[in-house]
Amino acid sequence: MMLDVRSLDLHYGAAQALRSVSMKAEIGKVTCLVGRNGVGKSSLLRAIVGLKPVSGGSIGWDGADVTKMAPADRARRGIAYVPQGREIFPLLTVRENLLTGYAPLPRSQRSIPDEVFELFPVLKSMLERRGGDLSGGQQQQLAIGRALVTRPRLLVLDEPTEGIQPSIIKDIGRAISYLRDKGTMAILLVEQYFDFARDLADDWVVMERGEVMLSGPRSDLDEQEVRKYLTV
Amino acid sequence: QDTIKVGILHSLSGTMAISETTLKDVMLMLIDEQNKKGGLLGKKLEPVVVDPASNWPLFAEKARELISKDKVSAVFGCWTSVSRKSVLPVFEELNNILFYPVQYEGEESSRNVFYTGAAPNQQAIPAVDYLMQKEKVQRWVLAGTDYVYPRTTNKILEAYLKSKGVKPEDIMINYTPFGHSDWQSIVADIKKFGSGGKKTAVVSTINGDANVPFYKELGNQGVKAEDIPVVAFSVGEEELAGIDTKPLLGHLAAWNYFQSVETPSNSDFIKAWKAYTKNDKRVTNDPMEAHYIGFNMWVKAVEAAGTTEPDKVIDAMIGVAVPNLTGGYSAMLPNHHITKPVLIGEVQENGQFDVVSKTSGLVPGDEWSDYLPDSKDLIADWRKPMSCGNFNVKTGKCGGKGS
Amino acid sequence: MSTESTLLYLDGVSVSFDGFKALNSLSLVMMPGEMRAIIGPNGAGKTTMMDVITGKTRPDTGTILFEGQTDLTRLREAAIANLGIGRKFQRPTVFEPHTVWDNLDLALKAPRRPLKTLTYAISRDDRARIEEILDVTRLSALRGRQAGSLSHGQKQWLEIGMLLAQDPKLLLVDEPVAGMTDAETEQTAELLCSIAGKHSVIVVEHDMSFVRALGVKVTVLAEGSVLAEGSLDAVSANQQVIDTYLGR
Amino acid sequence: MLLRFFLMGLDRKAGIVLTILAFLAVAVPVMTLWVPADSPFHLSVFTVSLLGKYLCFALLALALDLVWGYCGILSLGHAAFFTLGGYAMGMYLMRQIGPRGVYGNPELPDFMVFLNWTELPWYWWGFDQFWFAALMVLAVPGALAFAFGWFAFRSRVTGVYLSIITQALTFALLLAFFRNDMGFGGNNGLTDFKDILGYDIQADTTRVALFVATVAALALSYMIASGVIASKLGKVLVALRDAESRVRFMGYDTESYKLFAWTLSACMAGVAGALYVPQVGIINPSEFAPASSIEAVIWVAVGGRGTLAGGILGAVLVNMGKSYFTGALPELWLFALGGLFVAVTLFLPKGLLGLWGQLTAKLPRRNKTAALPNAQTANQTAGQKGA
Amino acid sequence: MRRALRWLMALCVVVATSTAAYAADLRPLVQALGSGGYSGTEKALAQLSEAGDPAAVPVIEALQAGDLFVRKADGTVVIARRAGDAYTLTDPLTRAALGDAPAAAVEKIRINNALRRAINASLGALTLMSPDAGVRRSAADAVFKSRDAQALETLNAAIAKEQDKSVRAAMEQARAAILLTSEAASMMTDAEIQAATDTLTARGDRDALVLLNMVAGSGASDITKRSAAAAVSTLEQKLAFWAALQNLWYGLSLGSVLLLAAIGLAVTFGVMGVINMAHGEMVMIGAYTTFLVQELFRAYAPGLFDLSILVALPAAFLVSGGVGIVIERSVIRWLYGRPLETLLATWGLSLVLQQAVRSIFGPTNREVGAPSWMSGAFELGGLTITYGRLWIVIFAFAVFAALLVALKRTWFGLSIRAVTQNRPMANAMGIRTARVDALTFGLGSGIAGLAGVALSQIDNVSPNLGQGYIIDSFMVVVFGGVGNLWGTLVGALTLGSINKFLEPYAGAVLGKILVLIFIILFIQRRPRGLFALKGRAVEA
Ligand SMILES: Nc1ncnc2c1ncn2[C@@H]1O[C@H](COP(=O)(O)OP(=O)(O)OP(=O)(O)O)[C@@H](O)[C@H]1O
Ligand SMILES: Nc1ncnc2c1ncn2[C@@H]1O[C@H](COP(=O)(O)OP(=O)(O)OP(=O)(O)O)[C@@H](O)[C@H]1O
Ligand SMILES: CC(C)C[C@H](N)C(=O)O
Ligand SMILES: [Mg+2]
Ligand SMILES: [Mg+2]
Repeated sequence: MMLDVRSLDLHYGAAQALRSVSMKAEIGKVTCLVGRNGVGKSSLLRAIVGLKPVSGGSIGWDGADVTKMAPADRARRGIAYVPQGREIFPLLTVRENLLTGYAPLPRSQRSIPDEVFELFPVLKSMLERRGGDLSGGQQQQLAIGRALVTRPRLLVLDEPTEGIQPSIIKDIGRAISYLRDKGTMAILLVEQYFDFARDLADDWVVMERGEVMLSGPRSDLDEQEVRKYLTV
Repeated sequence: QDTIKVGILHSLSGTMAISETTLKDVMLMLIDEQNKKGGLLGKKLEPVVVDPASNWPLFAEKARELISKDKVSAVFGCWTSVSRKSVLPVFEELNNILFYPVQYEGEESSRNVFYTGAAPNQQAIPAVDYLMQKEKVQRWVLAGTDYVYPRTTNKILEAYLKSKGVKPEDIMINYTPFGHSDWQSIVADIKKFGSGGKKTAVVSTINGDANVPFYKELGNQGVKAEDIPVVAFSVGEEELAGIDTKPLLGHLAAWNYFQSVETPSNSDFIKAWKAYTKNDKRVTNDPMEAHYIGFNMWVKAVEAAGTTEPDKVIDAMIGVAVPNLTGGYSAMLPNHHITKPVLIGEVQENGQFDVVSKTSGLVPGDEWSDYLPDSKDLIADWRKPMSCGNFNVKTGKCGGKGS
Repeated sequence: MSTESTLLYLDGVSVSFDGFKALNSLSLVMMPGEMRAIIGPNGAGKTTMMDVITGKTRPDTGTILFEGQTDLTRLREAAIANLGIGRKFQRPTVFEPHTVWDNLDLALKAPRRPLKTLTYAISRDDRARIEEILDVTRLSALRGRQAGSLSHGQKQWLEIGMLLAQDPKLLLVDEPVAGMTDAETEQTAELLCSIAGKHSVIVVEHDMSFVRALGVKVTVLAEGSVLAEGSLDAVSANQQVIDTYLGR
Repeated sequence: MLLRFFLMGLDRKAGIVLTILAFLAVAVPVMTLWVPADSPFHLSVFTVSLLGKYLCFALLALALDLVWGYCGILSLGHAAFFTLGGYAMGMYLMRQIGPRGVYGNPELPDFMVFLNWTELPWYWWGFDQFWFAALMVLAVPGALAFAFGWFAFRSRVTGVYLSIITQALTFALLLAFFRNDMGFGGNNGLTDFKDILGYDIQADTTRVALFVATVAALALSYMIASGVIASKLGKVLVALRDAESRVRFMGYDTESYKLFAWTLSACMAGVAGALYVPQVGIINPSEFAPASSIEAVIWVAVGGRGTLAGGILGAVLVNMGKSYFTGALPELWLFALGGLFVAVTLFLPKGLLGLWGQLTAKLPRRNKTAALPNAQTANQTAGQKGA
Repeated sequence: MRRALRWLMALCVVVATSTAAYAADLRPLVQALGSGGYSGTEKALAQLSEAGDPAAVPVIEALQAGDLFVRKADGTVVIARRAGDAYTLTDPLTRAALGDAPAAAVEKIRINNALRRAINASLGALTLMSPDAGVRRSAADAVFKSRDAQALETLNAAIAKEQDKSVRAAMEQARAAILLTSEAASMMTDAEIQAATDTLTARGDRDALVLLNMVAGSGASDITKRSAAAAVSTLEQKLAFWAALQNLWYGLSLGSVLLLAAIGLAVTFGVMGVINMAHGEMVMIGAYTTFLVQELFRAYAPGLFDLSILVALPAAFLVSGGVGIVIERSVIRWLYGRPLETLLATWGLSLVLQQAVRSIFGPTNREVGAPSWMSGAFELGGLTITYGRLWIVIFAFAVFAALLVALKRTWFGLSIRAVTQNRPMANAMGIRTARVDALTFGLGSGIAGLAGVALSQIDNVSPNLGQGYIIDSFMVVVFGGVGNLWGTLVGALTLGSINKFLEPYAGAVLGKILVLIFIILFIQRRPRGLFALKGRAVEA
């Protein structure tokens, strides 16, 4: 059971953003995807959740080929996405934003897991405020919370710590390891904040100019090697 | 050239399509019938249909197209006055013939236009006379759509009523926008005005789409014809076809033709029309008759002139008389208007009108109203040598009041 | 301290949204040439403070003076900007249909009135200035690219570049390094330090290493007012700051 | 300076447009007046008037594209400016009739006479002078646009709200001009014109001259518009189209920018209306109808929004189609036209000119951006939120 | 002179009572109805009612209903009822069957408005004694209207006998009306006049006011005049109050019409952001569906016609909604994120739909009938409320409430809002956006169809129907604030009321212009409509 991306190509118009990208993410592990600005990390994530059609290659998840599947159907197969730029529903209240996470769930499972409010107590106090009115960091917390409501088995996080206060970053870190340790989900994390990523990563994927330069478990990779791809 | 082309210039789309499409159909039918009779001057008639789409400048463009591109010999068309005004310069410039089949406000006479619809004196004034004499009406509501035809007609009527001794406070004038659909307060006002103790009637120059909601509201608020009769100048069989007429029993309309008139020629016409449209429910109305008359006049004039050349036909038109559908002969007058009987009808439950009054003779169309100060001295006479549309009898000159 | 010599003077500024106090009698003073870092929990009111200064949000109460005399609460956004207050938004906002170059060209300090821009022709100096900024922000290769097609981080850089081009007296920089790599973070810190002195800068950031690299006075906001002020080390030792912000 | 301004806007597209217009300005008079009527190259006066009308619409579309395509103001009331310009011209033409009206009143137009007006209302004063009327053609739409825009932009009315109040504006004018009391001929409008500047309005030469004037006006407007677009002001306009508040935070007073473009556009529309009236021979309130404004928007969309030339192309093609189909398929033409609109949106999202752009984008370009590495026109991601 | 009159009146009464004795001899009078054209009929009718014999009532009723004919063969007046191609004849007085006659053998006795009035008056006088209270009541009303002095005696007799309070009041009012207007007024004592005045004041409507005004201006004594004048002024005040309320009602009912027209647009445009120019055509389709449903009822179940509207509602919802879904799936769905292009495409669609309806149903108006429970009016205090409008108000509010619940309280509503706010993200959350989009557009269109059912009751059912409402609908939605249902509600009601408030002062045309100017100015004050959403959420 895992995410299996094979030689993915992706274009914006004539410009190629991904070139034959292959990578894996396993249940019970945090896979960390890093690279400089504009190397195609977000593009890869968008391709995985289905928001951007690919021009070549395949995406396998849970033993099935999801390359052509609509995002909603992927969500129903347990893929949840925390996008860069938060993308919360601005006019829905915080509660309603969380409720949208019910979409892929059968009726019986429709409840908000406790861990959401444990992790982000501020959300609880602002349930009736409109999502768009929240501060940047609060929105980021909401975006993560919303993804957790779907009880994902693949959690795709695009720079989740962006704009979040240090104490909560630590909480998020703890939460991610907790979720990993539950052993029910694969976590794919894009992160610029290297220290944060380093603490969590089980596997690394390093990208440059739309290509995967390095990948492998933490034990196999030298940290300096990875850092090399992040300096200017 | 082995056919004679006849232009048909009626809106088939847009707001006026609702009224004008029928006229296109009736023209096609008349041409068809004429062709069955062997055509004209030994040639077949060929209709050329265009759609000016209720867009007035497009009327002018299409008129030009019909005349200069399609080379038609005459055009039957227009409904609203503004469309006629729009094409008028084109017809004068290119010297062709237009037959205009709808009642209008008058104040116009062009050498190139033949007005087969009613002038105000062939509709409005007789209607008011009827109400005054038969219904003993003393108070008047003049309700109209806010534009030229109602305004002019009402101006004429106001002058006429005052000349008959009606006091200004017994006249209420009300204008509404095109397509007005909420008549609640106006109908209530009419009721109020009518409860003043004097017999009241409404003279309606409300036009187009606004009529149906108006009548529906009259029905709902229970304005009965026995109490406050409404006489309309633009509501005919076609318009009534869209309304449940039971509550409107007895309201009036003034026209020169009603479908219910029982004459042999009319029942033939109705039969032909129903057969032509393959629809037993289609009704006939006054502008259709106007086209019927106009077309027959044109045919006769062309036969007399022996050519379709406009100048000759225009000259030959004057004095031509053809039977109308209400049992008389209508004749083309020198002012390019025709003689018509004026009928007043009451709305029946079946959506038809019951004729309750008919002028004893035919009324000649008066292009320049006698009730407007600047036009009462004008006459039109297109016979040579006068050949003038606005001859001033006071100054004895052609060209209005000046020069 | 007289208000005259201050560059920015906020006193007792409060803003509330449907009863929720986003700023609660906030007071803050900036001297010309000063750089200040502002930190504080999510929702503390940092962005709102910038909104208030730039005229996006009108305060309910309080005074905001620029250069000791101009009352900012009465001015419209454009007028405030023309006084010399530039801003980088938390969410990068650039002119997507324009090229990177045009974005900078538009930001460049130059007359802002319509008739002036109608007849404007770019000068050699301006050209050089844009080149320089492209260099600094490492966008030279992307100058012809439509800004809309940049990645998130690239947009951040472009927006910083636009701020530089604008050459304001006071720069309000909201989370400049979000989404940047650590190396870039360092660079940004250097960049900001280099322009401080000539300019005044207010930086909002959650990245402590970045704040440390700036090495300036830090103001901690919490619940709409100042919680602590001082050097980074001093405020990080403050128990309240640790509890509400830094965490353990 | 003026020259530089015009030159600034001269790119390849402008070259093509201006060449075509110049060709029309020369060829059409020759083909109508001098080529014998039986030659296949002869153009009838009817066609000339028709073309003239299309070009008036093209000018309106150009004006609209300036505000819609470049500042994002979707005006659903541009026909108001067009019509006002038309009325100003119509009033001049009306006064030129003089005593030749049906009532022979040298002062009053006919419609005033039969409604018993006794003197010319003040707002008709001066319209017997061409220069005054010409001034009003610019001033009336311009002033209305300025006043309207001044309030609306200052109050930050944007998007659909702005669109709808422009529609309310034109609708209110429609109703007002319908009223006979307004003194503009009510529903029938102004018509039966005789001559313009002393020349018979129906004469072939006058018609051709009017056509040439229209071409000239269009060419001049095109040059002004593309000059504006190419200037830095134009860039500010485009920038504020999508991110107005950002532009404001940069110190640009966006209101005056919008006001400038808006008023300029209204004046262009007024000129278009003024040229339209003598060529079609009538001006009446139905031109104010909201549908006419929407139609103008549609020409721009069909041709390609934000391209200037697209508006011109769209206006000419759609109206040619309308002229043709209303004659050829009188009962079905709405299906054809409606279907065309749907098809254009579905298959040519950037309009007809966008199609051209799409084709040429594939080829290497030779203008200034081509020198830069990485230059490419980016397509928005299909899923991304649009403007 | 006066004395002579009184004498004459007395004589009349005598004659009236004495003729009753010769009731059996109505035949010649009935026979006379059939000759002499309108005036002949009128004369005969006058004599018939003068005879005062209730036996004439069925004859007169037949005349009113258009059932009275003349048999051409012998000139006999008969009642004829259509039976297939022929008529079944009966004797109007004896009710004896007279066999059948072909249509050509009989000729209808035609009536005009003058005759109709006379018929009402005489039926009123003749039925005052009817055993049915309802009939007596309308008889009293008819007499009140006709103020026929001849009825006075019967009226007196009827009042004396009358048990039913309200009927008696009506009769007394009728009597007062006759007394005050007839010549007799001058012979009445002040007390009598006062009593009559009081009766009328109690009636308290405009008719009473007119009568009282007559008294106040008449030659009666000063006291009566003064008391009448006082009554007039209290009545006028009362009426002014009711008139204001009435105006409010008009505003409300116009507002409801606007609300109905706009509410579907509040979904397709307000919520989904599609500039839906074909909205009006969805309304039109709803109206034509009503027409079709009614045609079916007319053809197959004319007896159940009153239910046709109830069947038309779901039908119109489904038809318009279905068309909406087809449009969404085939066109709109390609245009999300390009709202301006939806304008172009939907405009094209609206042209196509209009022309399609024109080709199928013809360009002319179609008749949509009102069920009996939607026609006519009733009085509520001094208000006249038409049933049609009342139902439309109720219906508009019901639709509004239902939609509000659907959008705010259901999962479907939440998905709609999520999808329209951020389509890709909603999709990534697992919401099937395509389905939601189609259903939402279908919902908006379906509601427009419902509006069409209601509008078919008050407006033209023609291909242009939709065009008439599209602009108003956009105004309402925008005025209220795009995306806010409450805004649409309040916006519609406000615009309706303002319109109706202005109409009496400015006239309908200027009123409408002023409303438009008001909208323009209002938007300056509130650039995002009445119920503007505020805060970052909107700007983001
Ligand atoms: N909508 C778009 N249109 C065109 N090009 C795009 C678009 N989005 C991204 N790109 C380009 O694709 C490349 C990869 O972008 P992507 O957003 O995947 O980068 P990233 O690795 O996530 O960067 P960052 O760390 O800055 O978020 C970049 O060069 C970017 O300019
Ligand atoms: N329009 C609004 N309506 C309601 N609450 C609002 C509104 N705007 C801001 N807020 C609230 O005001 C508070 C301050 O927001 P602000 O954006 O200033 O925080 P911040 O300090 O910038 O936080 P962050 O570090 O997360 O960006 C937040 O709690 C936010 O939810
Ligand atoms: C009364 C209408 C049916 C026609 C009239 N001639 C008009 O001006 O529109
Ligand atoms: Mg990214
Ligand atoms: Mg912030």
